[in-house]
Amino acid sequence: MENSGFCNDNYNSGTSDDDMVDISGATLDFSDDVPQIEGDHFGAVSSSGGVTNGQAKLMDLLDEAVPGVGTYEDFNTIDWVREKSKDRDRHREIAIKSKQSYWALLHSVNDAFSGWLLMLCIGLMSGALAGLIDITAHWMTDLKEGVCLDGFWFNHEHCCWTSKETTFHERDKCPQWRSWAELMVGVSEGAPAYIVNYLMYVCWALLFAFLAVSLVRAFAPYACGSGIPEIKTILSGFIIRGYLGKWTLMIKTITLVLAVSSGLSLGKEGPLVHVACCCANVLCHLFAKYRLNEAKKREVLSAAAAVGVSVAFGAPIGGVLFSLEEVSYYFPLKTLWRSFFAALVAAFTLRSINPFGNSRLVLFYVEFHAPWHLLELAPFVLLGVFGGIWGALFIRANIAWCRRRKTTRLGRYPVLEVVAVTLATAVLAFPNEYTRMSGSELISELFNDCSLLDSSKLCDYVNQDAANITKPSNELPDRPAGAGLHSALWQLSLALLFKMVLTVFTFGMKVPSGLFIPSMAVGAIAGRLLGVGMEQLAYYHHDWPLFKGWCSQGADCITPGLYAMVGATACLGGVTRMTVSLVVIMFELTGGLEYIVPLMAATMTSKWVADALGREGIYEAHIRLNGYPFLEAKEEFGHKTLAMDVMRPRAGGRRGDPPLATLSQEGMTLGEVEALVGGTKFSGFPVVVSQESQRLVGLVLRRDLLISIDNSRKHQEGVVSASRVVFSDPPPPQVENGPPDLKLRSILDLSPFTVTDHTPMEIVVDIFRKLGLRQCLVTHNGRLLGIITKKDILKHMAQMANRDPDSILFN
Amino acid sequence: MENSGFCNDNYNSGTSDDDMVDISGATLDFSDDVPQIEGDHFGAVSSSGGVTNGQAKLMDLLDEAVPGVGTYEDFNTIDWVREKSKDRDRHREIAIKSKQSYWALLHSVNDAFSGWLLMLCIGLMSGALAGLIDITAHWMTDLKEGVCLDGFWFNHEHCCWTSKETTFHERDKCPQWRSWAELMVGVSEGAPAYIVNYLMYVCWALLFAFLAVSLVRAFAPYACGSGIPEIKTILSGFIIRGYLGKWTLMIKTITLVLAVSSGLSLGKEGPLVHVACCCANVLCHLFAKYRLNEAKKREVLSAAAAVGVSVAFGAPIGGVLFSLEEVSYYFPLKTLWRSFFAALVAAFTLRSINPFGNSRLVLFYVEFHAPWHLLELAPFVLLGVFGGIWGALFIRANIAWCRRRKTTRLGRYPVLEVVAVTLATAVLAFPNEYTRMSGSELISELFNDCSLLDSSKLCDYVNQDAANITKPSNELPDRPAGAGLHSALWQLSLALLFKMVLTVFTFGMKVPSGLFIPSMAVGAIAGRLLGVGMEQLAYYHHDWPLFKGWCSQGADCITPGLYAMVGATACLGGVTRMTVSLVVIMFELTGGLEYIVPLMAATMTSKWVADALGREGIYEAHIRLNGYPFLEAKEEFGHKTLAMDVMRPRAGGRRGDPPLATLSQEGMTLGEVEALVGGTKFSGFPVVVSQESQRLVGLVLRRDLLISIDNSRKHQEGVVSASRVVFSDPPPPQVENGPPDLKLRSILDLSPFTVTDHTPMEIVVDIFRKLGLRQCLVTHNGRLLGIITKKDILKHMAQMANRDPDSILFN
Amino acid sequence: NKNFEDVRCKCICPPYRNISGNIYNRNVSQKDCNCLHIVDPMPVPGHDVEAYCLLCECKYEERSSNTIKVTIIIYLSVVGSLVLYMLFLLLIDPLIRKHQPYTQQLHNEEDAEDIPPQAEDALDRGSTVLERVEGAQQRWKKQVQEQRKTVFDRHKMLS
Amino acid sequence: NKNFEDVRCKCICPPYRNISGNIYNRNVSQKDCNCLHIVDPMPVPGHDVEAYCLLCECKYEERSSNTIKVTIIIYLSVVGSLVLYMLFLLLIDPLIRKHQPYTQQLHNEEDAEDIPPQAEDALDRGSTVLERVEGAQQRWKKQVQEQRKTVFDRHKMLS
Repeated sequence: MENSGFCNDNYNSGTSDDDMVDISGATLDFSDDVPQIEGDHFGAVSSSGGVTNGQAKLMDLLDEAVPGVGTYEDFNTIDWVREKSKDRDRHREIAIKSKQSYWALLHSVNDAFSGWLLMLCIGLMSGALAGLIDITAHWMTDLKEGVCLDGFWFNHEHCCWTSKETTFHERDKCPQWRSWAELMVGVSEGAPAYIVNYLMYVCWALLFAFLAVSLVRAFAPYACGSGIPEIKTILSGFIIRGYLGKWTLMIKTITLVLAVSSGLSLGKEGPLVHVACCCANVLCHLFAKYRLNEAKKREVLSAAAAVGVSVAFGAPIGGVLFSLEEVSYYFPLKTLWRSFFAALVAAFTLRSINPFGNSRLVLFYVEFHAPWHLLELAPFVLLGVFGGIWGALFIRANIAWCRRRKTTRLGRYPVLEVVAVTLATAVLAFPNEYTRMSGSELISELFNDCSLLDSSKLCDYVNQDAANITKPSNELPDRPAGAGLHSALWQLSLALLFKMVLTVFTFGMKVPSGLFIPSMAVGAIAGRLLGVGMEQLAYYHHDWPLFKGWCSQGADCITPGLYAMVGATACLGGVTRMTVSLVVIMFELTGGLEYIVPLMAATMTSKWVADALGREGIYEAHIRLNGYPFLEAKEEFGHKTLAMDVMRPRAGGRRGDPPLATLSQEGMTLGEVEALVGGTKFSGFPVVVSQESQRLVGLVLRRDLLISIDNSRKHQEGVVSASRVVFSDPPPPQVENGPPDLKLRSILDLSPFTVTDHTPMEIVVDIFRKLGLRQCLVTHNGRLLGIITKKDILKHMAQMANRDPDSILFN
Repeated sequence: MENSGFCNDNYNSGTSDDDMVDISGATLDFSDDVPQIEGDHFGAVSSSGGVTNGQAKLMDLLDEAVPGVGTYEDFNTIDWVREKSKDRDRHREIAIKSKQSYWALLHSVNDAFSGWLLMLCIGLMSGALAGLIDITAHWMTDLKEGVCLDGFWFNHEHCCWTSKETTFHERDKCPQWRSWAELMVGVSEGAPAYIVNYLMYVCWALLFAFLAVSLVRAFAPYACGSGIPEIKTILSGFIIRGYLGKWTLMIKTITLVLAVSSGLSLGKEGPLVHVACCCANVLCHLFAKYRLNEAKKREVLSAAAAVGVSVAFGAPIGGVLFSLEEVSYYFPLKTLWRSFFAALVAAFTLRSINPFGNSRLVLFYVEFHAPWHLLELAPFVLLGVFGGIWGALFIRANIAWCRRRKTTRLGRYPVLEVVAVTLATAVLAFPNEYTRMSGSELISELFNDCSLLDSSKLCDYVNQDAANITKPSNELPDRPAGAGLHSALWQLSLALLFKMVLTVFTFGMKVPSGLFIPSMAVGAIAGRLLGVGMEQLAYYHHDWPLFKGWCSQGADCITPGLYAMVGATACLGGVTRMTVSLVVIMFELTGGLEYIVPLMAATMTSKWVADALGREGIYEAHIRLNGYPFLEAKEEFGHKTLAMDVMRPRAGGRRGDPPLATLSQEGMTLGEVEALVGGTKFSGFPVVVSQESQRLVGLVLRRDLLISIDNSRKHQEGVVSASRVVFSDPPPPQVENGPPDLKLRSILDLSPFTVTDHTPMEIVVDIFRKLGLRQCLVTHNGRLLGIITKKDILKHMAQMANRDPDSILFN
Repeated sequence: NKNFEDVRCKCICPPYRNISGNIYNRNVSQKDCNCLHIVDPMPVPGHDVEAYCLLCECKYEERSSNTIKVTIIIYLSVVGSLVLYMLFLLLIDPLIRKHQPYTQQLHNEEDAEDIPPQAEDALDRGSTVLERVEGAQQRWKKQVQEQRKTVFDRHKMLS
Repeated sequence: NKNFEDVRCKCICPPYRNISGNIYNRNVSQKDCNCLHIVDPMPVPGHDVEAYCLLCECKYEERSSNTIKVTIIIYLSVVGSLVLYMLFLLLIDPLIRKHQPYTQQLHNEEDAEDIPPQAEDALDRGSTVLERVEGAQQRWKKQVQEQRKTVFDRHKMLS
């Protein structure tokens, strides 16, 4: 596999027996029905009974497909049409067989339900892993501050869970929990204690981050980053072997905990999607139906993406819509229903694990139901504008930084980079209470509506009216801010700056890193600041005509927590350009329809503003930065070019393109064919009636052709370079005394997609997107003119958008 | 337009100026930019300035498109690819112009936002209409029983709204409200009063039903039925002019109220979708962008379907998913976001109207949050089985009855049928309290969880433990049933039978009729019966091992209202085969995630059971009964036929098919072309290089060809039958002294879709579905062999499923 | 008056000890909508008030009686005028039309085909507003007839 | 012990008159989780109890300390063994491998191309389980190296 992943001309990749998942072990378990490439120099062969297997398959060489035909290389695009046809053939076969015996009937029922079973397994496994991540991340985050004497495995909250020593103002303080200063220098207050705690905090953070990046580097380099851009690309039909493998799953799970606990400005939501997809891919190996079909596997992966968001936010419906809107490429209705099922199973698994001890799936569940006034839409829209601007700027800055990492010397020191950023983060974060706590806790604190029961600094209002004791606690009137709140506002402003800057440098480092939590934190801080500002404005100026009528004195008219929520939504929307799914996720976090309108207003504004400043969301931008072959379904192709402008060779033979390499259906010798194939790098060759007429018969793929020729040369007697290669049906009569013909009709695709040279490119792009093609032939008046591949289209689109067409790396 | 709607060969339909909407008035308003067919015998011509318009357009006859080219006839299928290309051209033009002047820039901004504006209007209008329907239907339903003396416009509940005479046991009784017996014979109790009330009830029901069917028959026959099958077909690209017109809107709104109030076993949910789509279509006429493009219009209609469900159930997200899952054909992500917006606007409009006076959008909103136990999944699955069986049986019975109505003498007396069914319904319904009330009220009653505050018969339990006063009222333990509950159970069983039988005969009558409410009622009754049974079982046998541990004495372990909800979901799922959308709608009705698992279990079971008994949902079954050209996206095409088996003419010229009618690109005279076109009924003609080579150049549509020829004959000098018809580019030199050539390249579609004859039909079907094609050409080795139209595919599919292929009526 | 009728605070109190269930109904503002204000002749002695009130459920409700009134009246008038128009079309219109041969022809051409539609065009092109309306009406009638045939007679659709 | 530690009823009572806010925490069953049971030395006189209790919020919570313990211990042991394995691969493995020429070749062939993979096949086809595991491990190592080059060195992906 050395150095060959990016060009087309090696079909003997070492891992063709193991689609997308890493190899170790898999060959031992599943080798009996995985398509194997036989023969010695075809790379790795199944280790169990390779020889006898090969002998048996020799018999039906020309009846059954040659093994290896129909598989894909690493870093290539699958052919959706072919995969779906394959699956339908399988279905038909099972349906026919099921009428013959009870056993086959049982098999067909099992086959029909295996999809549901798989979904159940994915849900259970993802839910369990999410629970593990939540529990351990929580514990390790607290480990930076101290340790529990009752049992080192308890985090701060659980350490004081049964304690009777907690007080109203210091709810987490109990003698069982010891800070590092208490343990090491024996005091809990004062400068020495502070310094010891500070040092320990930084040391732990550095240790966690260093461990994370080392593990990623040593065992599964694919485990770094958020994973969503790559999963989008994979779902659109790309193959990245090992990206969703067992090792990636394990290392991503483990290092995600380390990365989150290290206090870096990153979240676990994006990586959870990757983890869920890894689970799905690993579990797919238990079911032949999904293991052997790349299209079916991608249906399952779409559902897994929904599962990931479902466990990340406790929002099954939002997860399904996220998968539909943001991640998936091919999302049939059957998948909708199944992914909903899987998302629910995962959510319930997680809830039964109950990682936060509050029967909720997320830390920042919102429980208030205060009404809002129509006039408040103005600040909400303002938050939307802020979110949009920040989102667009963040994307630009982050992409610029990532490009620098990709192209300059910076990229050579990934471990050093992580350690440096962690050091900066930890050193800056510790002094400020709101940056010291983890992102989810911060968001939870900001979303919280102040009731009388709260004692945090953000709820430090001056209680004037001490007599309103009969009212339920959630109907507190607006009150003036106290000293604690004032200092909290300062700290929050600093935290906002901190988060805004550091997230740019954090996202894209070589540790698992999600973007949702930092974006939401930025938005939530901004929103809370605005909310408190509005509240104080309304309190001190309740006689302004603006507030008159709905915000009289003593009324509870402004909920700062709601502003934080809206701000978080706006920023997340600005960065990811999610719309419906974002609103639905937030709706599920609150569980009431009353806040949908503010959330929607903010999301819409944020998307419009962000789109005006830069077309792409962060995931699309990263896809483009890496040059993945991804045909964006949302973007309209708006140029008036024709198929003849894009096809290769170009009409009229301009630009020094090599001529179109075609095979004749009869009359070429094996030597000629091999010379043609060897002399070019095309991944497919059209077969024509004759070189003069150029009337199209079909298409043969390079990989299939090479494998078949090799196979014949080895197993069919008398095949030499002078043998004729015959694609026609019925084959022409065998020449007497000549070497035997090589009949290759079986590998010929008789129904290649064709368009005429006058077809507008917008229609061609539409066909490629909707049908998931790899290539398309171009004809004029029935004559073959050229070929358009997905890469040609992407290059053309890049050219049209004045970008470098060579940024498209993969095929 | 007489008698010509179903064949292809009249292009001069009278209403081509007004897509899908009825004609009166529209021509007066919008005639300036609607594409008009000029010339005298091309049907209706715009009445405003027809002649000068025609003169002006004469100038650029061959540069611009001939008017009328590119429009569709009634009962035909649109070409999605062409429509979308048209829209992209429009976009490009606006984008180019917007760089030239401020006015054009403003125009382009307006164009971009017109979609959102349109959605806003649709939401407002649909919400308002839904409010009107709710209020009036509620009032007229109560009118059957009596009248309010305070103001005849109050219904029973609002009549007693401010009354202080209501008692705990008879909450709606107040002196202001008089039953007909009180008004007419002066007594409110006893046999005479009962008889008078009975008679008045029946009379009002008959009057309402008669009015409804008369109005439908007189003004808008398209307003009858549920409308969802037709809307599905329209959204898939079919054209039914007038189906979504102004008159249909008005009559459907009005008669829906009458039909619901008459007490027939029908609901308003399905028709509300139709009403919302009518609103959308009517409002589309205000925006040129949508008026002139059938594909764009269908995007808007998809959103409108979501709006309809949103106002029917107060479930915006569920509505969007309903549109996505059940109704829509082409649902891009942009539409997702817009339909969500429209659905929300509609829901908020309706809430601000507050038709039920409880700030909810539906009568049967669920407010309990009792937990359920895992063991209860068994009865829930049982309800799913019941729902599935009932759904499948209902579909069969209803389709059989509708087929009888369609084919036998029964169909000749639609008014009589409605009156007869109403008479039967009213006579049978009155004696039973649970059938006398409207469907929504019944469901609301059944969904209700009995608290101490309830006084209905269904909540007549024996209160043993009088001391538990400190507990909140929703934590009542299971109690033994009282006498009232026993009699209620009997009445409910009879009501179940009544609903099950009568709904079969009601759905499909010539009044607006929805199916959701009756199905839900059936399921809710069955569920409640099971729930009460379970509750009593658990009460009397709480020592069984089954109940031990979770249902000890004094615990509130079984909630009959939840069973009713699950039952309703199951039955609705069995009839419509909805899945995700159904669960989400129910989730939004309850607002908590805790019941999703029971609902999901029931829905899934119900769908599986129903699918095992009969493949199609009620809407698909009605589509097939009527032979609409609808290519189901959910159904997999599983047969192994090839394109050559379906194309016309069949390979080898079997079955007496006429030969393929092709035009040569040069060398045919106008007379020959006219003879060819006149002698066949095909709606398109392939153009080939020459009749010998049969190499494809393009495709010309019959309608375009006829309009262009006619146009040239009238406006181009010297065109006679001997003129050559030329499609090639550049055109051959004009023959000297001969009549001028007729150059028709502009109407030639240079990029027709082609497939090879060996393409499996499953791929062809996929292409048709995903790209929305009308026809596709079949080639073999570059030679044109035949043509496949959508109708051919539908006929082939019918044949494969052993159905009558001639049931496909339309093209 | 509007404010008086359109808000209410309704308290439902279930049976308690020997007191039967009761409903209390008053129109007060939302702020005052609680058991202590609404249940006026408190049926229990002072020390039991809290327990009794815990069981009661008070709901503040608003409605707009004007909306209801206007909606119902609009609806009734539309239905009324439609019924009148229907009767007019059914009974009186045919009598008038007898004297206008070309319209009559249009009206009866249901089963005839290939009639050159000049007559109709003449209607469309009418120069006065009245004639245009007349033309539009005729076209509409034809369309409804077409629909009626499709749905009611031929049963091609919606059956 | 498990039951004792894993349920609690926590009442948070806000400041009331001159009494400061307080937190009460007891492990009782869900049924008894209310203010009257939990707030044990009631800080207010009898007639104020109801009002005070209205302000308090009592929440019944469950956790599974065993789950937490097991999860953390599993996690730590996995991380520990991975770190050890990583150290082994980094420090000790190269020392051992020096004496095995063909593996060494595999290990160092990173930039060489077109090496016939017989050596690897020989590994795969090993007859004993140990050899097979060895072969699988070698393949996995190669794969990780490939990934590392793609991501860390060439920056083709995930940058």
